[in-house]
Amino acid sequence: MPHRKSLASIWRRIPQRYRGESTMCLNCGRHFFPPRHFCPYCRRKSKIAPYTISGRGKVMSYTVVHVAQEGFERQVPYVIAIVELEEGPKLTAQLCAVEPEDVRIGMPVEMSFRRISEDKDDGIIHYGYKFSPILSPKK
Amino acid sequence: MPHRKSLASIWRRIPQRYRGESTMCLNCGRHFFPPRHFCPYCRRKSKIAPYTISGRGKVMSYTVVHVAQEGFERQVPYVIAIVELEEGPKLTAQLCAVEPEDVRIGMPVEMSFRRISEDKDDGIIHYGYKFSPILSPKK
Amino acid sequence: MGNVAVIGAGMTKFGELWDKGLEDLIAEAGAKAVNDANIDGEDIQAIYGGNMSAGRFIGQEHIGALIADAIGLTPIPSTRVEAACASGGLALREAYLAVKSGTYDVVVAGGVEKMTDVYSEQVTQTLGGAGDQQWEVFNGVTFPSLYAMMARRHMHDYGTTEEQMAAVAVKNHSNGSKNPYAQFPFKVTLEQVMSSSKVAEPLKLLDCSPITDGAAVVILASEKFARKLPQEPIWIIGSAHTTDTLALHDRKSLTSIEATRLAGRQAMKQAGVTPKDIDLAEVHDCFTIAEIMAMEDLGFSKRGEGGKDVESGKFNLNSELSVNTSGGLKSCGHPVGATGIKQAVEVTWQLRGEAGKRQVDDAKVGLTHNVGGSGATAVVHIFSKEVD
Amino acid sequence: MGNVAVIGAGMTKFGELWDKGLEDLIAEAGAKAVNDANIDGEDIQAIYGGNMSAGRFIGQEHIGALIADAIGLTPIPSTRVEAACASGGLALREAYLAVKSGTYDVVVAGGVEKMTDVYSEQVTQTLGGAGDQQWEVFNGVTFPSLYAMMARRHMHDYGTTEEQMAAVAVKNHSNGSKNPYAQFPFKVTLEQVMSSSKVAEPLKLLDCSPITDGAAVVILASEKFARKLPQEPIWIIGSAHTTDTLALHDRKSLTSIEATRLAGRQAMKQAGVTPKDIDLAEVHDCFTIAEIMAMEDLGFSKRGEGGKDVESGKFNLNSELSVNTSGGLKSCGHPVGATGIKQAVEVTWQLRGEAGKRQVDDAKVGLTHNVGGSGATAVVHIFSKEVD
Ligand SMILES: [Zn+2]
Ligand SMILES: [Zn+2]
Repeated sequence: MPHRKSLASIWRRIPQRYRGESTMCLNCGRHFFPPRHFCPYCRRKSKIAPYTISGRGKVMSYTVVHVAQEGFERQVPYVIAIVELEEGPKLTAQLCAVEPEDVRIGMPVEMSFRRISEDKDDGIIHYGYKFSPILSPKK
Repeated sequence: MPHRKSLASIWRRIPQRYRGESTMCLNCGRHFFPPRHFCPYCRRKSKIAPYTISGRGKVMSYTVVHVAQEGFERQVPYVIAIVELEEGPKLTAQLCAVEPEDVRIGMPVEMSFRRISEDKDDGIIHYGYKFSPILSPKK
Repeated sequence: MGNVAVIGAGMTKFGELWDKGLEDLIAEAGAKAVNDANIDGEDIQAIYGGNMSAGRFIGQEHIGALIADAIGLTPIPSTRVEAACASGGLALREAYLAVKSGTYDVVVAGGVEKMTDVYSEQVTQTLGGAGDQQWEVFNGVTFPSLYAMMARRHMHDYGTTEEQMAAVAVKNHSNGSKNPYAQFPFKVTLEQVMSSSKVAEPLKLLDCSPITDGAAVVILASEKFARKLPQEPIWIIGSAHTTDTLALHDRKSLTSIEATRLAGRQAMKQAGVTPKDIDLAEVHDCFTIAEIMAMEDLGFSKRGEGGKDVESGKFNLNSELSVNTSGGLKSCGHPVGATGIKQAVEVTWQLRGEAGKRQVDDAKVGLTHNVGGSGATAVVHIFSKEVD
Repeated sequence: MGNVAVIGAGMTKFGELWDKGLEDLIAEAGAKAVNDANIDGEDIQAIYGGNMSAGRFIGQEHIGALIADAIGLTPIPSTRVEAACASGGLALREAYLAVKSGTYDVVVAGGVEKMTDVYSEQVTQTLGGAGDQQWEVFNGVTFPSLYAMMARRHMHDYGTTEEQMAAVAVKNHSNGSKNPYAQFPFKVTLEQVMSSSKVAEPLKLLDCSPITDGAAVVILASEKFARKLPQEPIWIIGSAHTTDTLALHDRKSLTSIEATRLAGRQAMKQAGVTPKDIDLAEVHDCFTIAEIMAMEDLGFSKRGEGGKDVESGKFNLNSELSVNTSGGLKSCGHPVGATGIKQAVEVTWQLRGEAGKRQVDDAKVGLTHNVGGSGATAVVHIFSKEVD
């Protein structure tokens, strides 16, 4: 990595990356991930409440990455996807436990907590969320 | 170093750093180090010619550095000075072969070719100019 | 507010310029533009310089002062602006506003990027800074992977094909082969693009713009000043700058860049033109899919038909609309902070009739379109030979 | 061109804010300023954001879009400007010009820097990017060493003493001890400064400004818009931005910052004031010697007498001129891109009479002075309670 990160920058996002902690606006019902502390639609009228995302969603688009950035070289080829959560927010993450050729737009997926990457210089391991296919969707 | 430098960026400045190659404006007589390819005072009327600086000058100001940047940690305390060359251009470099407490503003110095610093990551050694006192000035 | 003219233009050759540093590049482009404008240094009142990431590429910030120093124009105000890959377009926009509003009469708009002083994996890392570091890049996103996801969704929704994307590269290399300033001035075939190595599926190496060093400068002036010069001015008749969320996933659509749509609409409204009035367009083809989306977002193609249109030859040189006559980012090269200014240089040359073998016949109105990141910034300008 | 008002101001506490990222900082300062201005988000037409080096501090570029996104103001134009440590002042200047010229009615000027996500040796390296990477930093120059050489020459030419420099730190910490937003809100003694560890002789640790996270925002508006709001506006009556060579050694003088001299003169001329008319000044004390030179370059002290004047108490709170009532960069902290805006926030609060225990009595006219690097950029603004 071109800049070595202090532990603070990692620790700061633990509630979101490890536990999916988020917020919602009680005025308009919008959910925010990462959390916002005010609603840009409601501003002064915002009533922000904490919310933990369900972690279930579906794939909006995806790609198979062959040329990785530093820290991800050993993982290629890997799948990156944009996932729309049930609650509305969208996010970008790796898909795991699935073969690249089996990924489809619209595929239902769920969040899990994984190792993301490893810094070259000082060996810090970064953790966060990835998504994997929901094998037997609840009926 | 936060960014590893390619050899090109080092090689590009060899004529200046190793040999003091410079330019002057034949229209107004100004010398430029590092070299300029046009004279900002004469512009269209510039007549730029190559010039190799003599390397002799005097100390305009100096400091003793105790907190170094990466690559220079082993050298502290070291002296940095601004030197005005005989030809007019001024430049900034380390002073060597002198005790910090013996440096004076106005002191005559001359340029020499030295090791400047060492990159941590890949061990590239950077060379360039430093200045040392002229012990017996020519009469 | 008065009219704004381009009175001078200049650029370096684009490429891996090992023997030139950032200050050499901008000094060369600046001197060319000042000479081209037939003015003196003393006429210039301010500088706006676009640069994305000299801090990471060469360890240097304070780029406004560096440019003023390199061109020998201190002590005038010199402002570096940054909007990732749209930094050059943004410098043009700020310089335009400064003249348009009457603040200054003559302003330099420059762009420069020195990318090849670091290794290519560091370039990849640095370009990631155009996206969202915490919520995209942290999770393994590379810059191509963002456009790859737009491409995949475009294919899914509209039936766009990899061959249609490849057709963008073929066209732009064909144009670039006629541009002596281009980094890769040679043609490529559809087969070469299709069989190039995978970067982020469906994007392949020849779908992607290269790593480039380069600088470009245009000089803008008020109508009063421009009319005093011997050369014919080129006029900026429309200008717009818009933003969107930093992260692609937060946008309304994955198949359209909303910032482009808005900026294009605003600039055309100001200029009083419609897409049909435009003779040539330099658009932001950082990836081939980006040009296809740009055609749709700017109104040159119907929604979903950008791929078909490029494949049909509609955007070839001297067909319905000449797109990326310079070779685009793809063949001419993409020194990120310089690209938006290079687009303006190309359009200026085209409207003056100075574009040599790639000249668009009877070119009267041109458009430039510069995008930052995956679409969080868009800057659109419209140029004309005539002005009211 | 019309008058320009400050209608809102807000800032975060300055310090090592481990629990806040760059976007959290600017969102917090932005929300405070918007609320303070009694306006809605929809009133805002453009953003100018100052940031020196997020690329190197947090791996993030595209800061204009990031700010628009964080404050929830997309799709309006948002422009990041950079001029090293003067990035904030430059954002204020560009926002001022945008309103002054009639381009926009309401514009956000923000500044932000997140410096503590990397280790301190990397901060040192990154701040070197404000100087000349190839001809200063390559040879072992650190940022303090440049000001140290100015100090040494000032001592040589004018007899300035280390105690006089230390007096700047003592004064600014005394002011900062009354500022709840300050990073180091406590007093220091002359002995503490004099005996602190050597950084670059003659500068010691307590001659230097600290490493800081923080953000500050002011909202500017046209007179027409400002007059509709319930609060009294504060007026910007002078603004100037100048450049000089990137490298210190290329300047005319080592004991004066020519860019400050020019910018001060231009801003005062525009405002129709002289140094005697100014009640308080927030000046760029990145190092104690910098404040001494600023006093001379801005005309508050005679050439060479800045050190004596500060020692005599002339610049203490509520003496002849109150200098750095916020605590300055020294005690309030120096998140580089935010500093120039923080200065404007402090002057706004002072002129409104909202500065609490550090209030300057009957403050009518205030000045801000922001320097980039060792003096390659200077930005000066003059604020007033009254306007013609
Ligand atoms: Zn809401
Ligand atoms: Zn000359």
